[in-house]
Amino acid sequence: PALEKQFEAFRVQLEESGSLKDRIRAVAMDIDSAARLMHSCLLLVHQSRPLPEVLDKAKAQIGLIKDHYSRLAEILHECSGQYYRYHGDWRSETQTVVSLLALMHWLETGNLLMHDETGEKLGLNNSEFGLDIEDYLIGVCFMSNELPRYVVNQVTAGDYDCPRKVLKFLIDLNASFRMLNLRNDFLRKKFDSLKYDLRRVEEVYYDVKIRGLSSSGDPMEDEG
Amino acid sequence: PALEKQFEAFRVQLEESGSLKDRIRAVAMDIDSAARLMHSCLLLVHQSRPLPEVLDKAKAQIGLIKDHYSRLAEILHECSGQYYRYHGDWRSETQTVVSLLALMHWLETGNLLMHDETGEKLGLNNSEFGLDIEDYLIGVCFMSNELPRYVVNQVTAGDYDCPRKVLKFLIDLNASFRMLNLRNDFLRKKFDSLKYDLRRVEEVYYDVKIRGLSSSGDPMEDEG
Amino acid sequence: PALEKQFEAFRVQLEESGSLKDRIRAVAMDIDSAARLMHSCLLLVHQSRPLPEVLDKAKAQIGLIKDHYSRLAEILHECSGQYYRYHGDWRSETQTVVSLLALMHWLETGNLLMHDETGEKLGLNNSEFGLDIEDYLIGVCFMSNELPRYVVNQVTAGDYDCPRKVLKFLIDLNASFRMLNLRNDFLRKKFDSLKYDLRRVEEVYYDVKIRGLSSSGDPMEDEG
Amino acid sequence: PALEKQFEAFRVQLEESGSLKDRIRAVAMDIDSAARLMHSCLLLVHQSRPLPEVLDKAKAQIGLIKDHYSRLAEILHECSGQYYRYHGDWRSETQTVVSLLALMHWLETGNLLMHDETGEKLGLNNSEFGLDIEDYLIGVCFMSNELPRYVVNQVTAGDYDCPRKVLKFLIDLNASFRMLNLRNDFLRKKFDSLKYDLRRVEEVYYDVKIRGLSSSGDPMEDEG
Amino acid sequence: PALEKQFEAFRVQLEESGSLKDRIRAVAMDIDSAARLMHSCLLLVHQSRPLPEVLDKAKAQIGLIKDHYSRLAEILHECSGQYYRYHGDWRSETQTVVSLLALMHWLETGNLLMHDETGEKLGLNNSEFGLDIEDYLIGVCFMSNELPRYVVNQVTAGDYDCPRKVLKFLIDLNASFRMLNLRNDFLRKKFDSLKYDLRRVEEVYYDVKIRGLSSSGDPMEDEG
Amino acid sequence: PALEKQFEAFRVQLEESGSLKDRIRAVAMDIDSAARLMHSCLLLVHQSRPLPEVLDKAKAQIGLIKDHYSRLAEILHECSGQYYRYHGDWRSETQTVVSLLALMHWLETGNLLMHDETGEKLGLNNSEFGLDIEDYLIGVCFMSNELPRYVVNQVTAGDYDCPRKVLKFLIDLNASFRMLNLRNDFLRKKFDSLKYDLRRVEEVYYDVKIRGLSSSGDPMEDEG
Amino acid sequence: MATETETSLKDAFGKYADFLNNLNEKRERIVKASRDITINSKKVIFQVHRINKYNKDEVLEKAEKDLSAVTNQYVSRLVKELQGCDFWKLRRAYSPGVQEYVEAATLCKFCKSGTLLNLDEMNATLLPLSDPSEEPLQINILDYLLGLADLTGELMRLAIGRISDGEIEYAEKICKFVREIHRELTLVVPLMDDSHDMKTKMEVMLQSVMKIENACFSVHVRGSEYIPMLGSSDQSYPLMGVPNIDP
Amino acid sequence: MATETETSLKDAFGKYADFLNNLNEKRERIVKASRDITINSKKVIFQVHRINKYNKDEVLEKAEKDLSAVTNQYVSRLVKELQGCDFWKLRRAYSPGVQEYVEAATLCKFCKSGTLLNLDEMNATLLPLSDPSEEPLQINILDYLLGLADLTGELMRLAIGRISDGEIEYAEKICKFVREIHRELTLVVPLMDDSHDMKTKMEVMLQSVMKIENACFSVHVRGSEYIPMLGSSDQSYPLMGVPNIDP
Ligand SMILES: [Mn+2]
Ligand SMILES: [Mn+2]
Repeated sequence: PALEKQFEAFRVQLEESGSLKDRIRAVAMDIDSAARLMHSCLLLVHQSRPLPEVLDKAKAQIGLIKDHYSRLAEILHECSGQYYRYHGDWRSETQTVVSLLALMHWLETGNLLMHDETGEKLGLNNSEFGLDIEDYLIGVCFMSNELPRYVVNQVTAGDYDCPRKVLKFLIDLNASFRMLNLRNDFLRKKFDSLKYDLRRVEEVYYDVKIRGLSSSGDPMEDEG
Repeated sequence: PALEKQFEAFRVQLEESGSLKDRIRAVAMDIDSAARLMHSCLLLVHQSRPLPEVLDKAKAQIGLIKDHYSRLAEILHECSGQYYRYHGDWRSETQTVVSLLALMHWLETGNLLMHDETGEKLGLNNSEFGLDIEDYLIGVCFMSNELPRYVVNQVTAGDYDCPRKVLKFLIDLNASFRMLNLRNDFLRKKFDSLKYDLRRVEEVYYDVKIRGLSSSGDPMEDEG
Repeated sequence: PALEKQFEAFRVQLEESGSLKDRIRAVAMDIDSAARLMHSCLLLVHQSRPLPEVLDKAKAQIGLIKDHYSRLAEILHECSGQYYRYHGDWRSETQTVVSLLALMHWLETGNLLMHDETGEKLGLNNSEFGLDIEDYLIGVCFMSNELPRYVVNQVTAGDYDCPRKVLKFLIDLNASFRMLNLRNDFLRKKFDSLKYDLRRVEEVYYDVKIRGLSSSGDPMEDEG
Repeated sequence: PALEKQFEAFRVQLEESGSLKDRIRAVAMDIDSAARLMHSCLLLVHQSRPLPEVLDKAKAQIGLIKDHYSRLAEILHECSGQYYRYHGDWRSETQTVVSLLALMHWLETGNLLMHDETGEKLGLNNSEFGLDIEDYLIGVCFMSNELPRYVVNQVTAGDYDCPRKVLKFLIDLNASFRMLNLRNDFLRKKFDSLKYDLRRVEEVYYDVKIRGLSSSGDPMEDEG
Repeated sequence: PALEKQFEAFRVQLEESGSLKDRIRAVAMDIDSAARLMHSCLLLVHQSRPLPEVLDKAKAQIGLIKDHYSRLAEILHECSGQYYRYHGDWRSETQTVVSLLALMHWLETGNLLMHDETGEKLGLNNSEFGLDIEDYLIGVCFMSNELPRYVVNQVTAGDYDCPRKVLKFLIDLNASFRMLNLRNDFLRKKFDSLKYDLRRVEEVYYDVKIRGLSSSGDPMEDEG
Repeated sequence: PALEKQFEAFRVQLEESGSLKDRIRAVAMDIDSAARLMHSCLLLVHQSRPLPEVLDKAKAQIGLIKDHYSRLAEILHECSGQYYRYHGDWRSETQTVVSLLALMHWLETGNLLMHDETGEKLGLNNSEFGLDIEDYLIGVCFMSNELPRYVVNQVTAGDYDCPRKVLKFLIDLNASFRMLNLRNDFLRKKFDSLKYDLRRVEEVYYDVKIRGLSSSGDPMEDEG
Repeated sequence: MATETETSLKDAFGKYADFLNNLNEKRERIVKASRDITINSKKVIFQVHRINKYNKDEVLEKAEKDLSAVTNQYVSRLVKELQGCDFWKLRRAYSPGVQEYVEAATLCKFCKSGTLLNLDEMNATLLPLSDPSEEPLQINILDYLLGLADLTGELMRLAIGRISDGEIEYAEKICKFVREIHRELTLVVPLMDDSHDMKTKMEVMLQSVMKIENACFSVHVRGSEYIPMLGSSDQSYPLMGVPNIDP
Repeated sequence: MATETETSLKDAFGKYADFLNNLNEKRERIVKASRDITINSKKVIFQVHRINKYNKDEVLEKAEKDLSAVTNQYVSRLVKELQGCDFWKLRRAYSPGVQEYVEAATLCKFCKSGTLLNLDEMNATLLPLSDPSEEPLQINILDYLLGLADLTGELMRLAIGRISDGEIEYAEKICKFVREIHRELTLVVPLMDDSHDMKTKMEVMLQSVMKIENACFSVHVRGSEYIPMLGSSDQSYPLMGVPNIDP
């Protein structure tokens, strides 16, 4: 009886947390779908389609994704204090979304999308349901992985100034990451990949520069 | 500068959470040591040493372990709402502790140590820093894994009534677990192992019974 | 455009088959739940409850399960010829169901539930939506895995004739399985386990026999 | 020139250490061969051949192995202080040899072959070229892995007192290992295997005891 | 008792060697931190910052690192003859340090930092606690891995004479390594990577030369 | 006894084939050493040393290598029909030798060294102990891998006609390889790398051409 | 009655035994047919790679002839073996062959017309091989997509070869085509039944795409250098390699 | 002269192409033959497992008939394919089939006579399949030993079955035989060319040995309990299961 009562209570609680998990996974899969669509739009950037065309289609997904996150926030509101209990169920999707938003932002502005800006775009900026810093950083690394390919294709399309701009961006980003003492193994690995991206872009910049194709600005200085 | 400021902030936060993690791991290792000692004492039960001798030494560790948990609680108090962020860093130690306490309790009373009783013994019974249900359940399964060996050694030492008692306990426990709809894969696997324990104890009971060694009580009814 | 159109068509088809899969999984989980309930009832057989009590409750699930299979049949009717495309999504549940039905049938009649009888009970007997023979055979092996435990518990409860009956059944079953040529696959492994079940039941039969507890019939002949 | 001179010096040193390694590996392989022969003799113990017959053939190898170790010692004498530089090249062979010697000793005396006794048998007992403690301990665990099989086969051959003796030995050994705080992962794993050996022997002892086949001594007390 | 005494002795020894290992690891981590800082400074060389600026900051760490090594030497002094037992616990850090020192030296002098010079800088030049030759060689290879990137970035920044100088250095280094008959697999692999570095630098030199950007010196002869 | 006798015979046979293997490996290592020396000499070609100087030293090894192969042939003569049993023990060395001979031949004549010519140089041209065709083809690919580096260094040294000659050779070789139907194996991978070598040489040819540095011959026709 | 049960058991298991024997033997025959399809499809692929600037029509004609020989000799055997069968049950036995066949057929089609051979078109060519009274074997969407994923590796090899032959535009056409397939597949992969294989293939595919892109980049930057350096004695766009020299 | 080189290149690579094509096709045919040998050898093994206390001769006779059918129909095809070939070059293509064949043949022989079928004896049966003018295919020692390693798994199954049938002594005979093979193999394994496969097989083999030993142990301790408990109304040694009851 005491035993039975206890396990009856467990049954209820486990079922609750199980169905919560199901609902979270369902939203995470919606985020994943929207992110895939966004990614597939953004891939057109490698074919040197005009930026507005590329970005407009991708941007159309942002609103949707934000809605998904607000649904997620509601679900997690039910179990306050347990954000990190279920975090693993949507974190990889969030990392992907961060990487896509950061890429779009860079394409538009040439700057890094900041942590709070990202949170704002996704409605992840209040204290209860925020954007985990490691997820943000991993997303930024994912974004940098796309850049060497972008640079190569832009040069092929005749944009010789692109390597310099990307190089400047990656040097700054790399220096910033160096400030961190990374313990998270996954993040550390991703940062290693960022270093390779930098190296690859340096090589492309070299190829362009040595052939006198690049305007001769210094990547470390903003032309003004 | 904006970039630098952001990463400087990240640096601080990552270092904080890193050192928190270190402190948690240090406590977890203390818990582990105490649990090992406790386990060492309890193992004498398999050599049929008198219960009081076995239990008294083991009990001496409980207070120590409780102290460790209160240190853990203090650390986690610093970062409220992040219990589950660091949960993975001490959960396996907690499961071991649960299993040892439950074994001691069963040896003394023949009953299952309840979730709230366990929490109380460890000071894990307030809402902010409690004993996770799954950890408790896994601990109970670990405890059951010790019983077939116990039964075999007791019979060898001439205690022919032991199998009936253990069998009754495992039948009840098994029925209780059956009420749960387990989604957690690890827990499910552990429950499978509990079924094997039950089966082994049934066989020992059979061995004793068919040889007329057992007093003829029915394991499903308490002899009064 | 042609390319895009084709992939668009693929996406539609794959999404359809994905949702089909989801529906199939949902039914399979219903079957699983019902089978778990049935199993829970049948487990009482190990505690020597009277057969009618055990079986009546279990039988109540058969109708439900049959309904689930007819829903499954309808779903698969939509995509005729693709039975085996989705087979993996419900086959392990079907194997469990077969094992439970076969156990019930054996408890009632002492005979093996045949493939076509099983199909009939589940509404799996038409050519379009039938019971896969390998699933049936695996189910039968699973059923045999339950018998050593049953025999041990029956003897403990004082039913000394049980080992002889089970032994006869397993000897016949073993001889039948030996007619098959198997590959090195799951079924062969299960058949190996059947041989160990047979061995264990023989041991119990022997234990009972040497103590003069068994009525002295020959397991190879039904007493009339 | 400076560069060349330096690398010329390196070439000489690397070649020296390379040829040293080759010579060490050659001796290690000789040890391995002798150990294999010894092992294959000792395997006859499972067929319950008379001990003297089993042991005499095996013992014949000890002298040979000792000679190999003295050759090893000579080689390592050439590069004093570098024992541990090359230790990895013969340690697994040494562990095997320890396990075989310990098994032979136990078969003869029922006691554990001590670390210094082992060193003496192998000529590994001086301070410069000794027997590494971890190698000794791992060897002891390997030896224990052979015992469950031995016990089973001895009982089959009618020696019902064997399980009790082995059990006593393993209980003592297990208690001794518990005193150590093992950090070496490999050794820890091997100690886990020793625990399984103990458990298996307990089961065999149980099988014998419950059938009244064992003389009723207590494994924890030496019959006097 | 003999058993107990032996294992008690083991316990003490294992604990001693365990705590030694911990102390060594702690120093190794300090070396690692200092090396990271040094590396961070040196990386600015790729952005063509003035050499003195780059080197001065980096040099500041050398003293610190030397102190760490003297602490290490003290620890290892306690267990003479066991240098290679614990060598694995600090060797990868040492290789990194060698690579950084060698890079700094090359930037300043255009020459390879010799083995004894490196040992001197680190206080690793006495017979008891020296710099392992293989660690030195691996460190040199690591250093060469940095050079292709350096050359590319220097050319981009307009220093067209750099490839010739680096090429000369790598040709000599490569020829020196060729003298060795490498058996150590890791070192062999690293030497392969050195060959790739050489090849890449040849290509950059080619790029510069064919465009008439290089002063026409022969890489194999020192212009003087 | 029959069993023992058979296994005794096996042991003898396997020991024989083991020692055969050892002798083969010893010869293979001699071949490897000679090939390394040859390679070392040939590498000077990248530093634009005069051909006769480069080739004469390299050629000196051919006789030695041929002798090694005749020793190999003798060893394999002892176990006729088992060429391919031990083939794996010297094939990679043979591939290297083929690549070096082919490179020397090309440097001298501008033509591909044919399979039978290679066999002849090595004494591998009789039916019992021949040169495996796949080894030959792989060796040819290895040789082509050296050519881009050669071309780059030759141009750097002012030999502007080299790219045209190498290009012609690789175009023919590529066309020839395309006649083969390969499996997805090592050879196919190597052939893929040949295509990249061709591409790289084309680029250099182009670089030279657009600068008017090349005599304007068509790479597809030998100027005569 | 005892013997009755026994014989009924025996009868039943006799039937099961026959069933399993037949199934295994059929599976075995299908595996063999699949291996034949694989080896011969690979030959078609190698034939296509023999293309150069001047022999295109001739080489492709032979490739197509070889391909239809594969269809008529080996695929038809598979079709016959699977007549009216559940194609999904034995899919693992023939899937490798079919994938290689898809790879060969789509490669031929692309070289001929620059377009993707559709699954429907492929399946249409299989119809005549079947007995009209039975349900015809059709290549399923999964095997088709898996074959397509491998196709991109062959297209990468083709592109490298085309650049060597100076056919830059051809290489660029391949680049576009492969990029398009990669982009479309990224949306399709997560929907596939068992997407594990496909995920690793996607990574290889991205590598292939980037290899082509890098080759195009390389041609481009070299080509861009041409005009400023030399003026233009030669009016044509400076393609690489042999092309600007008549044979 | 240019064209001369070209044609000589073409001729040479034409020869290489033919060589590789022939080799691949032969390899393919051998793989198929090997698969046939495997599937049919497995059938022989299952036939042997149909043995019981009463049908021994009949079952083994059929097994041997089946085995010689495998030899004459399938192994002979392999032999023909490999006539005068270097048996080692294509070993990987036929090794699985030969191993399974060794497993089947040695199993039959053990059941018939309780002894190990020697490699020489096996190879003698292959001789008549060869054209006497060519070098005959002989099973190599490695494939034989690998097949033997698998044999112990089947013997373990056989032993469990024999105990169920009350044939304890038969089981003990198997136990001794398997132990002996295991012990001999421990000395042979380190000498084998590529002993990696064999090492994992050795672990499985030790498991099999111990399964048989445990079964024998179990029979023994139960049997030992018999006499003290009941006296002896039945004089025979109390074997397990059915045996002490006449059919
Ligand atoms: Mn392919
Ligand atoms: Mn087998």
